[in-house]
Amino acid sequence: MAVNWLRKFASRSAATVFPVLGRQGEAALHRLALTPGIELVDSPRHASVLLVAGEIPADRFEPLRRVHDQLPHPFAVLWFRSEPWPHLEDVTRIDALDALPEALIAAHRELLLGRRDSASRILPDEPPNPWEGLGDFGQGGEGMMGGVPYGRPMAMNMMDDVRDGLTLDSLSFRLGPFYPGLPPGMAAEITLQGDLVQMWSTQLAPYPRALDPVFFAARERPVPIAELELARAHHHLRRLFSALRLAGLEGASLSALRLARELSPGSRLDGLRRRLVRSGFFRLSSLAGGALEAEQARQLGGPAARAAGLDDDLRSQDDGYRRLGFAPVTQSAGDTRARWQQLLAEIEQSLQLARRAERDKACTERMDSIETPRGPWLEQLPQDGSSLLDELMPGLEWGDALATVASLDVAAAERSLGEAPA
Amino acid sequence: MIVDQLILPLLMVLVTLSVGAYIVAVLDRLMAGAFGAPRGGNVWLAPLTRGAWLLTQHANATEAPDWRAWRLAPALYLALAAIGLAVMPWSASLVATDLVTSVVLWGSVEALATVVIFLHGWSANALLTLIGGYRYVALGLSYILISMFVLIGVALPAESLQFTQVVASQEGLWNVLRQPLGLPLFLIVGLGMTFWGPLDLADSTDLAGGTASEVSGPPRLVWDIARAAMLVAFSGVATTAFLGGWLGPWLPGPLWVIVKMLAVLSVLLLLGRWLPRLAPERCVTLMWVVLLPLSFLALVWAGAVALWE
Amino acid sequence: MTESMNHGIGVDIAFVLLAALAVISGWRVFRTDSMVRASFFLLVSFIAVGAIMILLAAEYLGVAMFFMMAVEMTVMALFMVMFMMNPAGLNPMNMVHQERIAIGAGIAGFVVLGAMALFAAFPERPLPTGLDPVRSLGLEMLGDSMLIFESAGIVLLATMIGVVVLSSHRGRYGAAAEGSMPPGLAPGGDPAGKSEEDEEAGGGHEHHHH
Amino acid sequence: MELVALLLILLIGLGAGLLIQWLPMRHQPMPTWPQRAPFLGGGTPDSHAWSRYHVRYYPMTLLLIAFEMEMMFMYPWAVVFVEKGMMAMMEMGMFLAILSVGIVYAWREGVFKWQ
Amino acid sequence: MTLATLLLLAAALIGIGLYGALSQQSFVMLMMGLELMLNGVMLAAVAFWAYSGAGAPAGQLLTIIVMAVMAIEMTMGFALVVAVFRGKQADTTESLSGLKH
Repeated sequence: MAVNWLRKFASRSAATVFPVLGRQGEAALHRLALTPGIELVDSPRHASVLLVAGEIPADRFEPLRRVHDQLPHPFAVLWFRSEPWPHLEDVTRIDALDALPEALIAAHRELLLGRRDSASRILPDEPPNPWEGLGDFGQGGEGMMGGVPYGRPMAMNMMDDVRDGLTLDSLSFRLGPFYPGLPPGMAAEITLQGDLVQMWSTQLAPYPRALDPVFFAARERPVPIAELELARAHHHLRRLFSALRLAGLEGASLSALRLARELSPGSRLDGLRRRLVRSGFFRLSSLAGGALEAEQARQLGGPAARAAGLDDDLRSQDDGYRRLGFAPVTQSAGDTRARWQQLLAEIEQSLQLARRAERDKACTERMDSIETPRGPWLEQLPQDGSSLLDELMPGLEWGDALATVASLDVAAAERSLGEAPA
Repeated sequence: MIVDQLILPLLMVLVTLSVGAYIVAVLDRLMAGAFGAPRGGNVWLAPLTRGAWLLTQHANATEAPDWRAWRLAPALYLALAAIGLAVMPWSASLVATDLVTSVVLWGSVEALATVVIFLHGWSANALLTLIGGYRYVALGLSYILISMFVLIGVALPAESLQFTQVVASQEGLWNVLRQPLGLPLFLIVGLGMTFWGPLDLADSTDLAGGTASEVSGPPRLVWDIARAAMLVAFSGVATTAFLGGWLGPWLPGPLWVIVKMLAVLSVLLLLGRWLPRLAPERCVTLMWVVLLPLSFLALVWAGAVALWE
Repeated sequence: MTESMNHGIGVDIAFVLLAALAVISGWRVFRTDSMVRASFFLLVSFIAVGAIMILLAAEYLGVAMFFMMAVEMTVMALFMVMFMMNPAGLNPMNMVHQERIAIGAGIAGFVVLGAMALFAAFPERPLPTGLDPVRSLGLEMLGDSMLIFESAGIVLLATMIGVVVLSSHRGRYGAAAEGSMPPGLAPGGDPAGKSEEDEEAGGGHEHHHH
Repeated sequence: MELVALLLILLIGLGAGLLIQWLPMRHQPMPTWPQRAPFLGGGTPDSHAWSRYHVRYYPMTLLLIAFEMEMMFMYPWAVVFVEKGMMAMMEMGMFLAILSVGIVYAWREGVFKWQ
Repeated sequence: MTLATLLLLAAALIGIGLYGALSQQSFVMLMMGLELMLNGVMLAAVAFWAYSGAGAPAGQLLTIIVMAVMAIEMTMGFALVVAVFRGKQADTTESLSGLKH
């Protein structure tokens, strides 16, 4: 009786959702962040609903199975614009973005009221290595460091420390592709000693990021610069959202998202910028580190290169832009802080250009070279640059490392998949 | 006599602990709303429904945790918060534990909290919790000294290490004015100790929840309650040490204490929403190189003022 | 204040419980496989002794014991984990030598000291009523024992400097930590990936222990 | 009496914390092994997380113990400060000087940085 | 709670500490044994202060000094361990014998 009452009461709580992102699944994330009654959480342990948003490539099935099984009982799974695995029973698939929040909240509520059964586990209930009854004391271990006590081997030091001469155990693990602190879809094999990254090797590149259709249109015909620049600002603002969230500035991250949602040539960035400066984001947050060298910056291109002092911007070759008085903005340091300052400056510049372009009805003139928000698009779309992280990460503290990853737009660009068929 | 000295203070502590933790949750939601979080639902009910949800969720386990330490850590943290409230006087006579050295006892609570939070991160035997626990130790060990220096500052004019005497010594002028550096420094320590807002290094988002990333269900509920309760205890001590405790016109003493505690809580929660998270390395340097010398200054100031008076 | 002198049964019960706690947790220190548990068992033992000190009206020392030992034992735990293989005792182990002798010495020590405690006659001069232990301690430190107090300060300064010299690997004007790692450490690559600064420091601290 | 109150509060706090955990968890089954694997965003660790962890701030912790010891002397000093007047003030000057020298020295040696 | 029982407790702590200090192989565990012994010493000092020192402040001072000794022992000990470990990757007393050249 009492339990029933407790469950009824609990069913009124916010739906805690752990998002697992598939290709171009970020739209769902951005929508849910602004929806009341839904709480996006960073760990599956804190969630009651697992949201699979977007098509998951086959090479990420295994990690998805693992995350799926890491939600504590009871939990529900929702598939958004993604084909549920056939062997699962009782699956819910949603395709309309507008119906998603409702469905999540309903799933959470039904789960707690007992009207919906908890999703069943996929993986067999086996430890990573058999251990019970093995070894010296039946704990699976042998001697002091040998064996697999409780199913896993012990950490042994494998590489010398990168900072001081003290070499202790290094911990190797694979992170991602569904870790909220990394770009969607990215996975890396990491070795830490203490909280310092010793080695980083990117295993799965992040999903290509969808470019606004207007950039593709610009390859075919002149398009209004206002439209192009708003799409650019939109792209950058959404990246700002995830970075600010990672930095613990939830409020500011949501304002970035709101700004992106209601973007028009009249939008102003001043409020958000003031807020960031006053909160000490540029002074206090972990933004030192991750400085790009000129060669690396050139390879990556785009805002990250301009933050490192290169003034390459294809827009300056376009007469339409030139008439609007366009000149690339650059920073010099090339580190994480410079990249955020660059991003803010570029958003501001884009909004300014959009205002001017709207007044002058300006259109692009060159079609063979487009500056996308990710970087230059000459013969081919900007390609994946995540292997750059392998050089950049070692030597960074964990927080600095993740802030650096967030500040670098390494994902390739691709055409938007558009609305999936209902 | 039993009622006066035991039952009543005991009730006060327990009620403040539970109601205070609830108020912290509500205030935090209100602040979040003011800072742009999507509004919706009942702010007053939300902490309770969330608590109910955590009670129905199953507790998580890891492969080979240190079971006892893992389950004890949240409970111990809660107990430490309770001790913090126990040494805080509600009025000249209404205080649970009026130890001669209650100021030092609070210092011990801060030091022991480091142990407990480290245990919470350590005992799960998972990478992210471990990093969170170690980060907190860096932070926790750095601010202990700052807190001790500013609290010694308030002990100087009181000529005592007893919180009731500390309040009594503020009869003429509250310490917040007499020792202007003390309260700001102490508030920073408070944020650190509950790893709220900018000093949220132990349970941060880049660690997917840090020390709490592997806990779910009831243990997580206790951990959340304990963090909120520690913030309440902290605001109580700040009130006592710097804001004149029960002193104030018109209202009865305990009411004044509550009003001041609410004010301190609001400031803390506001700061928590306003500031970004600091990098651990930067944070340690900041504490030792900037804030600690400032707390020396606060102590010299307090000494000079105490002698001059 | 004088409660503990003409104390009641409550204090006795508390003492027995705390004494048991102190001894048992002290014993557990050497009987657990987890280094972290060992250091925190030691902390519990210290806390129990601190609580007994409070019962003995040494309120300051007792409470100071809590914070001092909390910090010391946290640091102890950190170092235990840093330097011991298998710090959590996932594989049970027994890292003892000359155990027989050690047990014998332990028991002998206890018997000798215990006998002294039981059979030696100590003068009975209880705390005077109205004594404020904290105040008297403060007055002593600023009065007769000023020299001890100040030399302790100097010794601690020397300790600080010694500790920094011994444990820190950087040179006197050590480079900032940022970017101390040159990029391009190949997986499984040789430690040549270490920066020159590291090599220098490696040479620099040789003399510490030779 | 005050110690009794303190003890009771300690026990109630601890008891409540344990009870809230224990009561709902009595009948819960042990989670499956895949659930118990540490969360790494779908990734897996090579080994147990418990290891010889490189505490990057270890010189700072040693410095702290020395500082903490100085604090031991400062509390009794605070109680008699007003009574002793200028002499106590001088004493404080000496202590703060020692600590400041310690901080400045440690800072220059890079103790507060991640080693 | 009498002086005799307190001293008995102190003797028990010293005894356990002695066992630990003699039997443990690793530096750090050895240090724990020493700490436990000092714990007993401190308790004895406070007990004497309370029962047969007539509240002479020197008794309390002695305890503080023991605590200071403990802190210094610990910090210097750990700093040495770090220095030695850096050179030799050693963490037990036996492996130190190689250092005697």
